[in-house]
Amino acid sequence: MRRRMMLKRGAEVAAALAAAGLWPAGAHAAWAQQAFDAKGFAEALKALGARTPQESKDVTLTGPDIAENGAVVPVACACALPGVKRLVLLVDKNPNTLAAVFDVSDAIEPQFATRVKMAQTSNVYAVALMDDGQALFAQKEIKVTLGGCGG
Amino acid sequence: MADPMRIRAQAQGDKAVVRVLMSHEMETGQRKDSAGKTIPAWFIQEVTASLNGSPVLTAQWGTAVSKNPFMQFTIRGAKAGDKVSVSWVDNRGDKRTDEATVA
Amino acid sequence: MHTIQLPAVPALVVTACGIIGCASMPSSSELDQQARAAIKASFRDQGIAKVDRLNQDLGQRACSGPTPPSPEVAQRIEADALAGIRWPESGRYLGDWREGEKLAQNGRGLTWTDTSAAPRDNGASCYNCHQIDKKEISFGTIGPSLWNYGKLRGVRDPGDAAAAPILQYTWGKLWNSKAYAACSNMPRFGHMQLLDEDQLRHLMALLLDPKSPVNQ
Amino acid sequence: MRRGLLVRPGAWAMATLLAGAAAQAQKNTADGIAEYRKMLEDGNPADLFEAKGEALWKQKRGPKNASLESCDLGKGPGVVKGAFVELPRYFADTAKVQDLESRLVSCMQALQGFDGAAIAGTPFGRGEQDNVTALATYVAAASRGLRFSLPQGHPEERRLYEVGKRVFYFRGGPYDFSCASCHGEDGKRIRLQDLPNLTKNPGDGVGFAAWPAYRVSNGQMWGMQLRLNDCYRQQRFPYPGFGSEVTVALGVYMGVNAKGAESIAPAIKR
Repeated sequence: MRRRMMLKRGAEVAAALAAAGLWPAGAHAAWAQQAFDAKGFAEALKALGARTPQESKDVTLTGPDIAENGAVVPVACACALPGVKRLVLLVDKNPNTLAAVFDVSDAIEPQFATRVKMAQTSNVYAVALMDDGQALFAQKEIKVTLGGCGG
Repeated sequence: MADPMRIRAQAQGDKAVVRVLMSHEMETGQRKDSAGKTIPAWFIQEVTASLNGSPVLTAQWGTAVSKNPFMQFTIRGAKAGDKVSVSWVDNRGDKRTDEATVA
Repeated sequence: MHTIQLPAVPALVVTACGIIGCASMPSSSELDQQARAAIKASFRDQGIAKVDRLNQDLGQRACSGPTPPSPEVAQRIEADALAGIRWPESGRYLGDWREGEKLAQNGRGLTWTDTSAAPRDNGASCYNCHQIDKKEISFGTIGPSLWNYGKLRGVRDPGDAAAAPILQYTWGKLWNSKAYAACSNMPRFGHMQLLDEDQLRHLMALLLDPKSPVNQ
Repeated sequence: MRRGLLVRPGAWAMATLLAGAAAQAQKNTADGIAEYRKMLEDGNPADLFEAKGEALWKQKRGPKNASLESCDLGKGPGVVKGAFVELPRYFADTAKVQDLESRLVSCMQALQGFDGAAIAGTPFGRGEQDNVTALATYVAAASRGLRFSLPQGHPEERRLYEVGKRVFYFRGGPYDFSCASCHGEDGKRIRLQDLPNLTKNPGDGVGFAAWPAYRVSNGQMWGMQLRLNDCYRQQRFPYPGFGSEVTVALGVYMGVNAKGAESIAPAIKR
């Protein structure tokens, strides 16, 4: 099924694959410039070659409700379904929405945690890009407050 | 050459939970210095990890990952004594690789 | 001269002193003098923050201790402060509450990393210590909440005579908070030229204008 | 929440009702912040600076090409564990009460031949100042969990406590602030930043016993000297010299007040 899907969309898919660094793990993956430059959730996912995403409770996004400071916001993404190809973290209102892309292989659990910067209160997304081309996501609003006296 | 990473790899059953702290400025390219000049973007773009030499993880990061980045992942089929190595490459081509033993 | 309360020196010190016959501790007033000397020797100019900022006036000096000054000293501080208040020209007390909200949010100004000391470049830092508009969840609690400040005081039309006492009190409190409480923690925005009259009018509007979100 | 408001009695009930509602919204925000801080505790970037500090402690450096392993932090040459929770204290060789950072600079000068005054004059975060912060992080980490117990046996130590107390309450500058304006009462906050009351025991296991700490807001490691420096900047005071008597006296005052508090340094802060 994967081969047919790729052939069907021709150049666009090839470009997405190249941009999305879908070469075998280990080889120096080309950095997904187009995706990381994209503005907004939909545009970033399209640049990653994903179809229109559907919200799914099989994808979990962990993060605080409120962050005392936008410079370091702990977030974690996971998806227990079989056939996860990549897990992606996006911060909707950041100047560049795409934050991180983690490739999943059978040598590793499909769950990753890191810390991201948030320019302001925003929706944060965890997206599971599946082998069959589907894009499943979870989202959560994280409030960013001004902490100290700002002096 | 950046300071060494701090890698803690903890065996849990047949898996190993790996926590990594990397020393990096992660400049977004949006910030200005006190003289008002834009500080150029300088951030880790690619992170890879391997277990006893065979690759297990590839990740690509944008400018939104926090300074002195933290990352946690779990490797399957790892046990105490195995070697976990983590490498990063930034947009200037600087590289760093560090290794830790699964405890 | 304010009295320095004998410090609650932990018991350990007293016994240690007893055992080794410690050198006598300098007197309280000697320690005051030593502390001032230490302060004078420890600071230097940096940017707009010069060492003349260490010179204390009567109020600053009298309130520099854990115990409040004597009632007489406190009254004198309040009287001096009240006398020094400059009331707004032609009685114009209120400006634009939107500008007031911006000032209340802005915590910058007068630090050694600020380049200009002019009032127009200063924020009022109100949210650091006060709750003002309830929509802002990041507020301080050093000062009382100012939510519904005008509404609670029945100010429906700032222009009519009934509201005059409240307007005068609030302007006075902003101009020199020590006029009503000798050792108030609140900066003296007018007296120390932290804000100019227009900025003060904007803060007054934020607190007292019936149309301000604070009074909804 | 005491309401020293000049409110006409009639409106009192309304104000208290509103305070209740505000307090309720406030509780969820405070819980939210606590949850946020909890999530950051595991994997504190301060560990990077602790490792750097340990390397610097052992490495032969400076004109004399020597390490700091024989530096006496108050518990004997080379003894690191437990030193942090007993500083500032009096040192016979310099005949002064010193805090951790000023003591490290003394050792760097005596043992390694660095110019101590030049280090003290270097802006924070640059050159050897950066190394002093990393060294302080390493030394502090070795006392994590131990309880503060500053010695007060020497007259200079007791004198510095008294001087520190007066400095703590000294009001000045365009805002008339003193340290006590913000750190003099329980349960106060600037914006969402809780303010520890540093005037009484247990002083505070979160304030004095937390620095050096990693500040997430700017991704920097801060020692107590930089913490005090930036406090004075926001107090609109002039610039306190690195290791100056005022900063060490404040360290004695806060440290003695924190007696018995468990050290959580190096911590993670906003």
